[in-house]
Amino acid sequence: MSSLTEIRWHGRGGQGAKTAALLLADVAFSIGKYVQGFPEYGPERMGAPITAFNRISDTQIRVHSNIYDPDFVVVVDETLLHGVDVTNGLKKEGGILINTALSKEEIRPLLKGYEGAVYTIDAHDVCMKTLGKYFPNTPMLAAIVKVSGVMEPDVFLREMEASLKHKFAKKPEVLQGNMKALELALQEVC
Amino acid sequence: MDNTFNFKEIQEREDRLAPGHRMCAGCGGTIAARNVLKAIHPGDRAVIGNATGCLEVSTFMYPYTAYEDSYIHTAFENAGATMSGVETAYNALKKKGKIDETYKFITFGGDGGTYDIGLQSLSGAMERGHDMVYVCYDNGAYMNTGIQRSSATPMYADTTTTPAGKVSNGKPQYRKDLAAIMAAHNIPYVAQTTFIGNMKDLYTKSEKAIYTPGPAFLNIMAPCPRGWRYNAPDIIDICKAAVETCYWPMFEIVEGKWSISYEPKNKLPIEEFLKSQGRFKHLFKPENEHLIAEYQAEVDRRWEELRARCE
Amino acid sequence: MSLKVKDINEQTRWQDLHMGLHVYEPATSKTFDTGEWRTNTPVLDMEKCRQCLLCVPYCPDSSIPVKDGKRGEFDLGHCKGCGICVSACPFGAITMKEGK
Amino acid sequence: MAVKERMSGNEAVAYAMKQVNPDVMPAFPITPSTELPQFVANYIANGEMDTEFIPVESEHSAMSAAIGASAAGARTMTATSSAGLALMWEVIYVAASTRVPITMAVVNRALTGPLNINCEHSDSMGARDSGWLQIYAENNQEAYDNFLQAYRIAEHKDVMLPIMICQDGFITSHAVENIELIEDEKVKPFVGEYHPEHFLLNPRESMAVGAYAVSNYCMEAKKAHAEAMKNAKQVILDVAKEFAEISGREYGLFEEYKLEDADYAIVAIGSACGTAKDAIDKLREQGVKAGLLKVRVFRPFPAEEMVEALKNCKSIAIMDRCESYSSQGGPLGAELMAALFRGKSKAEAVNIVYGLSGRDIRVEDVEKIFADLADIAEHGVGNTSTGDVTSNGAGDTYRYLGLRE
Repeated sequence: MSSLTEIRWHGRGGQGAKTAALLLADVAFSIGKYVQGFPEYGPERMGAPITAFNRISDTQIRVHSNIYDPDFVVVVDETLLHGVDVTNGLKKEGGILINTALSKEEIRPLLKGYEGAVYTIDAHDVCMKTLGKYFPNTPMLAAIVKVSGVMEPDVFLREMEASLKHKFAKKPEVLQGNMKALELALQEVC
Repeated sequence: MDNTFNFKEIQEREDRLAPGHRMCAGCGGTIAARNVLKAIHPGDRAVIGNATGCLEVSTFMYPYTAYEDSYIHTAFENAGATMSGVETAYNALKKKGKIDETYKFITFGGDGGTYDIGLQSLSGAMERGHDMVYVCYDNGAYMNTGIQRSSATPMYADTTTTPAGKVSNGKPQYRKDLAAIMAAHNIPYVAQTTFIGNMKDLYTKSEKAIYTPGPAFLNIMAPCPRGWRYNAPDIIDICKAAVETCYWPMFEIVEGKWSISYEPKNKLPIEEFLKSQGRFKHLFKPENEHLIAEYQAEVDRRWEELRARCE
Repeated sequence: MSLKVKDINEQTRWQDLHMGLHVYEPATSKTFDTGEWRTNTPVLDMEKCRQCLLCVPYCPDSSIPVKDGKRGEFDLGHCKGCGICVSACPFGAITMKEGK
Repeated sequence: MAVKERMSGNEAVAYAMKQVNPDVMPAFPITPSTELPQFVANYIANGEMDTEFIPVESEHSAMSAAIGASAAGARTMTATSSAGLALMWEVIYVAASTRVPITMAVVNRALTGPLNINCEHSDSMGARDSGWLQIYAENNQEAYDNFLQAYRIAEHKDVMLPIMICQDGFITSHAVENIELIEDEKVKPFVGEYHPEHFLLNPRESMAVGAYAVSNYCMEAKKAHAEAMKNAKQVILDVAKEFAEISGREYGLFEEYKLEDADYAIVAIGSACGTAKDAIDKLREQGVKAGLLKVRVFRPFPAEEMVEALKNCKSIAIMDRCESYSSQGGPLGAELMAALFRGKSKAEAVNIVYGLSGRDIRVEDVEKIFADLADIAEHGVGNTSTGDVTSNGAGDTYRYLGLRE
């Protein structure tokens, strides 16, 4: 694989897919990568399908188009599989990561014959066990880091802890919950 | 605030609106601007703003400014916004210690630039609470462009866009009550006045407006001999008639409290105001008697409404 | 750019006009003769004038100078001859004569 | 040491605004520039800058208040996009002719209609003849750098003109990318304090602004304005040179990318230039002599310099992210074509309208344009066979990119 990794996120307005893309850019930046994180903009409101993008590279990124042939796709809400062509252009050397409680075998028929790797994680389950609330972007972020290999999981955890420590300086319990969610997601994604 | 009214001392103050401007002979707008500016205490500094209109094109025709103070005009509909920028710059520069002097901010607009096209900009400036005075010299039509109706034009006035004709009696609508709209902004000072007697009312209201912290609005009836079609020297009688008929009530609203500044002892019939102006000539045809009766009813209604507000 | 307004006229080169047509002097209109517009001229009868100064605030052209509590002669360099001062005077001290 | 950061184009410009800390900012929100007044308001709320923010009730009032503040002697900024800039239309002319050095961050967005919030240059291009300086950015870094240079250019005594610092709506304004920020200790002395020669609040002189002027003065005033615009060219270069000393980043009136020996050149503005560079690198590997001229300064328009830079090209595609409805192409096309004619250029040139209302432009699209350019160079514009990329048909100098037909 070249030094450039392109990731496309599919989510619904309000679920945090855009935030997750920006967080991924953040954490990749923190280990010295060149990054891009941007959503596709429109007038969509809560619940509407939205797309966000990441480019992560060892060299400067100049291209400013959307991503049409991503290395990886992240689906934050499995209900999107019915209405959105999430595997469009997805490289078969790459893979798709889906937030679902279903097994890979159950999911694959919904992927329009996509031949590449399929990864799943039950983000709801991870969230409930660790945060007590459903914030799918947290486990999805950890899962895509592992799946895409853009950075080592332990480096990722270290950087996230540093960043969350700063963000939740006054709420150590939130920091703890988030870190647990990230750790569990790294284990659970398969 | 200096509440004494020393007429002679005030007349002796240097004019802040200098002669040599190109306003029409007998212009009421100029009388308004000149007397408002006299209320700035000697020694205080000011920046004068202006909406595009007669006053602007006549008082600052390059390279001749009629203003002793600094002056700014940018466009027709934005005098409120422009001055809010100046006032904010003053606060910024003062905060940074770049100026020590005290400035007052006064902006003039005709009724076109104030009641109509500039209303949004004025409303914004008042609502934001800039420490400035907005003065409308209300001559009741777009005089600069040739006497087109405005929302300040009196009912039945013959203007170039509401001509009195075979089947028309001039402007169908009554005037917009801008002072009430400004009062609804809950600004500390709103007043309405015109040229009466020794101008004490205009002076004291201007002084209050200028020296009350926060936004203030003055509405000054400023007759236009050309648009209203009267002989220039009749301006004094016309202003008097406007007030005595209660067509143009003199009142002020201080911190939300309404009060009438002058109550006529014997309220005169509206004809007294209408009759000397060519723009109302058609109302005096025998068949139009009912129009004057309607006019009287509307003036009465509004006057009673004002009195009720002042109780 | 150091031209004064008195040195600016409609023949001035573009290089010598003020940037943005600003003016950096106060009340330069005083140098402009609006008295030339006048077709009728106010005449003050000092005998009748009681120095009440009521005419002063009504003058649209700031053409009635006041000094030491007393009004002076009309500033005919600027008076446009509107005649409002005639109406303002309670003592009949001002009359209009035809012409300048 | 420069500060390595990652931020969106809007965050970057807001950060520059914080570092410059102008005296006054009147602004009204409009997508996609809304974040700028929001960021500034937040900086102020947290005591990180002490600009006086005026939350005006419209863009017309934003520009009106900006003129008032700037004329009064305050360093002034605002921000807008699209319809907001259109609503300012009347007063942007007033700002320029009043010679007040306001800086306006423009986040480019399509003008209606149909109503659309995405990137297009129709807003600022529509204002191209208003007498403002205009500088465009490819990415967040340039938007930031340009904003830091803006006041030095606008307030220069030979210029004294307002300036638009433009970037592509959403494409750069909302994309998080790497950036190098300059330390406050370097920015402050570089930008310096604003000491206007004349201003309304000068207690030592009265100043009148906004004259009515008769014809015998107006034309002379406009000539002086036009001359100031000419002067700006050298000032922009001088300021860029000084900026390079604190940043290490060099800027000219435009950027030449692999242009020196290029047979085929694209001339473009904004974020598409980054995409074009990737395409050019790919083509160069294949031996195609492709190059780019990225317009940075559109006002003043560096006509002679651009013609000189393009003098060895066989064919040129002038790219407009804006339709002029002139039936001849877009504004960059019109002006550069005229310049090429005046410069007696022998190159074949076409004007391609692309990316309207946020329509994406990809590396592949740029590669196809270069394929067309090779064809055009060989056969002449009127005799080319390829018409698949650019509509209106091969042979037309005025084409659309990526249009469905």
